[in-house]
Amino acid sequence: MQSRFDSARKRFIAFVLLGWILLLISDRVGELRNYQGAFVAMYSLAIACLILLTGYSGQLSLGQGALMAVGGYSAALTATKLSWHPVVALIMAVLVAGLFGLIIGFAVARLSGPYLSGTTLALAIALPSLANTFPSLGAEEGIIFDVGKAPTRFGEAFSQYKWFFWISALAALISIWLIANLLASKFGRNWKAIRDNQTAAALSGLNPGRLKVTAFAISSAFSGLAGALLVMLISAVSPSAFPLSLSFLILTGAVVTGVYNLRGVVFGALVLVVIPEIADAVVTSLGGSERLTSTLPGFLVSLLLILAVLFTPNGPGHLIHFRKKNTKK
Amino acid sequence: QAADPGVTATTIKLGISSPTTGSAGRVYGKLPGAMKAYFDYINANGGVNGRKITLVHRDDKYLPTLAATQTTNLILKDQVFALVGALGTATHSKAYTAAALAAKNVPDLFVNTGYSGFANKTKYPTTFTILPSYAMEAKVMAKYIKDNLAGQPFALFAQADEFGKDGIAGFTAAKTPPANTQLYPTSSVTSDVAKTYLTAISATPLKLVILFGTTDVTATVLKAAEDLNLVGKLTFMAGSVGGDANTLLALGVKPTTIDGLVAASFFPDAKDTTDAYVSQFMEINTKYNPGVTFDNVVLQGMNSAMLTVQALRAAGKDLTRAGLISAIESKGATFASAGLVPLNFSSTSRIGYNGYWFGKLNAKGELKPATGTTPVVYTTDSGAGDVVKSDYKRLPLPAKGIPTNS
Amino acid sequence: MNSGSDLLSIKSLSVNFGGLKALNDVYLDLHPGEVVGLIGPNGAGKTTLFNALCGLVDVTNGELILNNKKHDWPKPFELPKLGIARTLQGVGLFPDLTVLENVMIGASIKSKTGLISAALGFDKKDERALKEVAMSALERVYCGGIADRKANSLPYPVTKRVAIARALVSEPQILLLDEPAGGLGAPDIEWMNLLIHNLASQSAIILVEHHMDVVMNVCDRLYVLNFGEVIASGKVDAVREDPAVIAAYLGVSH
Amino acid sequence: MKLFDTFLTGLSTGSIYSLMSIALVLVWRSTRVINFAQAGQAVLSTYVGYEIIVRTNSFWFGLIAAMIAGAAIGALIDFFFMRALFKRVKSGPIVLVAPVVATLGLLGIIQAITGFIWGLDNKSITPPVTTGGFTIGDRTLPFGPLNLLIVVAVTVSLLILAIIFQRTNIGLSLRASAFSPEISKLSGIKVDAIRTFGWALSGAAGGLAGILFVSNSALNPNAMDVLLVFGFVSAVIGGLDSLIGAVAGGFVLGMAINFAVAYIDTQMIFPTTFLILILVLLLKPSGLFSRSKGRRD
Amino acid sequence: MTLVVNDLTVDHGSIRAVSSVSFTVPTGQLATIIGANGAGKTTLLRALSGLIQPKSGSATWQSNSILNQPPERLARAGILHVADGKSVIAELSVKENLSLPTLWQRDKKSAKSSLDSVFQIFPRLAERINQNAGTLSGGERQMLAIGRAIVAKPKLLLLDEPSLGLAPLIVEQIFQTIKRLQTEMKLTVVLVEQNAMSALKIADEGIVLNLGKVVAVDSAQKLLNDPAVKAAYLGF
Ligand SMILES: Nc1ncnc2c1ncn2[C@@H]1O[C@H](COP(=O)(O)OP(=O)(O)OP(=O)(O)O)[C@@H](O)[C@H]1O
Ligand SMILES: Nc1ncnc2c1ncn2[C@@H]1O[C@H](COP(=O)(O)OP(=O)(O)OP(=O)(O)O)[C@@H](O)[C@H]1O
Ligand SMILES: [Mg+2]
Ligand SMILES: [Mg+2]
Repeated sequence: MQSRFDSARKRFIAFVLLGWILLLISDRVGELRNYQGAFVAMYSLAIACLILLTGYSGQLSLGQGALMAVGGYSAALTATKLSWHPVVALIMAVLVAGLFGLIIGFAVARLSGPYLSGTTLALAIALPSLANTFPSLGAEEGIIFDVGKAPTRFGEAFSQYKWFFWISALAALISIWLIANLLASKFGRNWKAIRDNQTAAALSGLNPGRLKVTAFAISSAFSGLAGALLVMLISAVSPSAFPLSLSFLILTGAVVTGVYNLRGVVFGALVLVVIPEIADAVVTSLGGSERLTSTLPGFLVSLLLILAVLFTPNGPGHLIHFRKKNTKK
Repeated sequence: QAADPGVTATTIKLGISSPTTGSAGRVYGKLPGAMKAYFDYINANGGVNGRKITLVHRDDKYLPTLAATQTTNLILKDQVFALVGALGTATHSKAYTAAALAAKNVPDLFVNTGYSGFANKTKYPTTFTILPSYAMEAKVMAKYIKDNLAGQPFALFAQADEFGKDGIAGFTAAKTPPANTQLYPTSSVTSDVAKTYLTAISATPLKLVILFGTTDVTATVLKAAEDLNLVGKLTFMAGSVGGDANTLLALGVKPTTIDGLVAASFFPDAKDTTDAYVSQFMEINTKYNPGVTFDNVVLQGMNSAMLTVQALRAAGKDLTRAGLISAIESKGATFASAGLVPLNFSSTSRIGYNGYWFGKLNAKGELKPATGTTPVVYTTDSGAGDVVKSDYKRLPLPAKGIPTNS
Repeated sequence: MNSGSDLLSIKSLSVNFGGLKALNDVYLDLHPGEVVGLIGPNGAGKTTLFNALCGLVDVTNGELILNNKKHDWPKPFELPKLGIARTLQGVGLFPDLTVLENVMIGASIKSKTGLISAALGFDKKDERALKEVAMSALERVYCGGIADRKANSLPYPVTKRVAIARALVSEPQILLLDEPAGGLGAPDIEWMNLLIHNLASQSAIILVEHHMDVVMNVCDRLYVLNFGEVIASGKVDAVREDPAVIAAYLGVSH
Repeated sequence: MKLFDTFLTGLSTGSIYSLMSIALVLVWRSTRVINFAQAGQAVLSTYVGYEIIVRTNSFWFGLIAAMIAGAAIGALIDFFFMRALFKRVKSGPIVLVAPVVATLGLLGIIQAITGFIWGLDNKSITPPVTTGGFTIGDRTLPFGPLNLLIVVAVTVSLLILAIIFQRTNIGLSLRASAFSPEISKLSGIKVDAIRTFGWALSGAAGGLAGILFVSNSALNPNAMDVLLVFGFVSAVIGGLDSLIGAVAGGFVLGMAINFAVAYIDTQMIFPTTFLILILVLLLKPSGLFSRSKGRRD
Repeated sequence: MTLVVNDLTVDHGSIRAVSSVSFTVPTGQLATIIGANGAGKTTLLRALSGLIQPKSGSATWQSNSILNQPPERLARAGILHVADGKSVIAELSVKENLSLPTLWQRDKKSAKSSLDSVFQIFPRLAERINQNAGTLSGGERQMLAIGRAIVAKPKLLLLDEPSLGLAPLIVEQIFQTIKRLQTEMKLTVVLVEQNAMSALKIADEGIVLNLGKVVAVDSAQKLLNDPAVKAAYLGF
């Protein structure tokens, strides 16, 4: 606990180290693992955003997919229609989604609990479908978002997937580092305060409305980046890339992580990527009828989800956290 | 040079990413099963050049993200030799780039989409689509309306995506834009929405309604028409994707309602047991795909599988990805297929079928030629080209449905 | 009365809830260095008066004068800036935060760190300063030793003290205490007595309390509310003899 | 004419939304959970009803079977699952999230099971009355006996629930158990049983919604997914805690959507849903029929 | 025919809150449990009303074991616990809160009459009858919580700090009411109080807890006059 106040530096070193380790790993694994790793990084970021919004500021959003869509479209439009550099496109994703979150945040900051969830859910179904209404948004084939090939100095053998992984992991690392700093700063503390007792927090000089909007905007900005990364990984943006199930998926990841802290986000994201693989493998090894093979993966994923909620409702991340505290005592 | 992945002396591994669950799974879920059944049939009869075909299927639930990851899995993990029968515009357009099919020169055979964008060879250098484009369909429809329905103005009720937009482009190219266009988002058409739409149309002088969407929407609209007593008052025309009689009847549309419904198709009627291809496929289906009823989707799957077998044969014993692609380019137009319209593969054309015939459904759900006794086939392109009547005669069914081409 | 040196003055305050007149034409003055007791039966409107002053209820009518200047009824989060701090009747600590963090929340107006510097981790200096004032506030309520305990693990009397620390960390001119001795045992009440005495050296205090020994001990003046109206006010000794107050509130035994 | 027609379609859309909304509100009132599994429960109950209709050839037997099945499924879910969940998840922000995720997981499981048993293809149920519209002169209205039946079903459900809640103490017990299980237990209320009853009641309402909805469309494992979203939005519009609110919310949303479709564009369905919701909530942040909030100190 | 608690031990995780506590309250008697904050009073009551499972020991009421029973069953058997800290349901109205214990009772008439007697004791509640309990003042909420217990017509009443947050006059009144309930209704009462003086004045018997252990059990009168107890635990 004493270390709290030099923890910022520690965190920085930890993130740099993690980055190095990832770099080394990415060299040693195949294309598929790199591609999956890129997804893990992207999901980690998206989950971190939801943890900030729900775990800290207490606003349960069922519409993270919509925020990601805003980022995805911004990035693709910037890169393809304006032909700006992909890095600029990613930054645009953050800015536009942040602005969008700010506006939505103003509208919904007064709402609580299921009213907020309902509104974000409606947003999640309404927003992507709007894209079909405007021809310039590319309808279902969508707008290409191509970050290009890796610079030639990395060598001929440098695969597209490794490049994806590098971009995705770097963006996620930086963003999650920023988010982690925020959560460890007075902002994290203030968000928890308004979440737990809005009146007491207000009497202490915190403006709950403003803090909620801030949380919404930040969560939205980085969700936008996650959306842009997603769009990069699937090469183009279109409404159906942001179905309601995406929002629920992120929520699931957050629960598996434990909504209280960021510690387990990579684990949560890993679960999102790995579980379907496992389910797939189980189905393949079982064989069975067409009906079984088509329904079993869904069944297994849901079952695991339920077991996770039942047996580690606060996420394995929380368990680790908890154990540490206890042993310190 | 190392051999391409997925081929050994005795096996060929193919892959398909398509929906088998979710709402799209309901419509297209039978596709991979039908293809597998046909491949099993071929394998039981010696395979292709001594190689047995396995088909790895991955469910993408019709979601772009999943399609991208599943297709990548097919390439990187399952190490398939080629893709065959992928389904969907939004999904496959992403999957194609994400799985780096172009860079790896992975043949992308017989994609089930009518979106003309896939014909762009620079963007999708290894792709061959199978369905005629939606634009072609619209153009042929326009021609049919001109010839048989006195060129009357019509309303278009179309899916608000590439599907519908390609259609509008086709009608516009044919210089007969719809008098009234209504686009709708997928999954939103309930009976009340359909009623609102039809009520609005019935207040206009328009008498002809073209439905450019999936069969469940066609069913919803037709049932709404029944409820509003508009069945006789309006004439409905359905596109090839949305006119499957079995599905319409299963969804509770009255036989009397579909009796006379004009539908476009490029296949023989899946109920027509007198058709050599259909009856052969039915036989295979009974044996290798037990418990699955034969319908248009099964027909389509088997047909694609049969084309695949011919493509593999045409590529020769030394099977390579490049060889497979050039084999289709050079010989694809001569493959035997169940389609009643010609195949159009060439070094410049990536769209398989390029025409339609028009039929009318009867109360039993059989599609009979709209005029005369034999289907009248029109062909065209996706652009500004003319719609021409074709006297194409398809090749006879190879003996027992087992191709022997080379 | 020398109204020229008023820290706070409330004039003809009325608060209605639907048809219910919770406060009716209430007045109250607070001078620097003073401890004013606000007493009255349950439901008399004491907490509502605090709420009005803190912007937690809508004021129907009334005037607020702070440091001899007319002032709008503030929003809750503006209070620390006006030099007002308050404890809640129901303690209201943030259960998930440590004791220190709870108090740091109370000091948050002292922190100037912006979003961006916080995200980049450049908030160390600010946080250290915040921590220091929070620690010294905790020391003042003799809770320095439990700074790292989670608030939801504290015994009840300690939560009361931490709540006070959270209020006084912003160095308010005016401290509003809502039943600080409520639920405490005799030794702790004794203790709270002392604490309030100490606090009075730095802030003027308005105290709502039902423990008469505390009230009589620490207050300079009293206001007595009944049914939303001031029925008596003045020096402690005068008020406790007032028959109306005895009848409405104190009962014969006091 | 168009105005009237649109009103009628709005009425019929609204009544279906209302039924789903009622089902969601019942669980919310008894356990403070937004039950996303309701879409699965309703579908599963409807399949049971479908089997009975196929066997007995009677729609009404099927309807009753669906409601009974719905009640049983709801009760089982609460008994075997939600109780355990609430034992483990007690405080903190996870309380917001865990039930949502848990019921989503349940939804997945139920849909997989129905898909496995009945397959993915569409089944249809022949309604007991014609779906055709009433005819005035030579005009057929977009509203017919089946729509009327659904409106009547909503009204009757509302009445029955109102009677249950007013005449018996169940309504109050449900609310008390939901708000504070501990105090309710200390007052002698059998909280666990009451909650299970709430789930059962909701399940029955869901079964009713399912079978009526499917009579007008088709039955498959995903049949109610979209309806769930609209039902939830309706409940939020209405204020979540009130049955009248659930019904009112359903009709508000149904009307809004149909007027948008008729007067603006078919593509406005989802945007309208969002807009109407945010409009209502900006005016009343906790729905149309919410009671006033408690004090803030 | 009494409340007999024998060797009762209750833990909160690793914290032992109640440690080998034994005492007996004869039927119709009023016993008060006093002790400093954190002595384990609340924990003891919660174990008796079934809200928490004790670690070991026994407790019987009228010769039936009451430990590890669901609280609602105990409530229906007449063991009523008014928890500490204004135990009311904020989202329900005053009237609804008061009717909670009548929901399962068959005898609607007597429920009505007990409601009236509550309003007689706390006229303020009658004025607030349709108001949400959450909007009540702190003291009003406490009245409501006690009122609910009265409506339940219990045989054994477990009261946790009923005087908390009440004005002096009302405190007097509440203690009088408790005494009256005990004598008139032949009620057995266990009264947990910080306000030891007032509690001992009306109690028949006093039990002093410290750090989870019973440190003194005696007649209330004796405890009031025992200087050692006074100095050590009561602080007056
Ligand atoms: N939000 C509200 N809505 C309706 N009535 C309210 C509200 N807030 C307070 N009241 C009523 O106003 C009156 C005054 O309440 P207040 O909380 O100010 O009393 P108090 O003097 O603090 O009492 P106590 O000593 O019991 O805490 C009470 O009768 C209460 O029921
Ligand atoms: N839920 C809990 N978890 C952990 N420890 C607890 C819990 N509840 C009480 N305790 C601890 O158990 C001990 C006894 O607490 P209890 O609340 O029973 O005391 P009390 O005598 O009622 O105190 P008070 O007079 O403050 O109400 C205390 O040390 C307290 O910190
Ligand atoms: Mg008060
Ligand atoms: Mg206690």
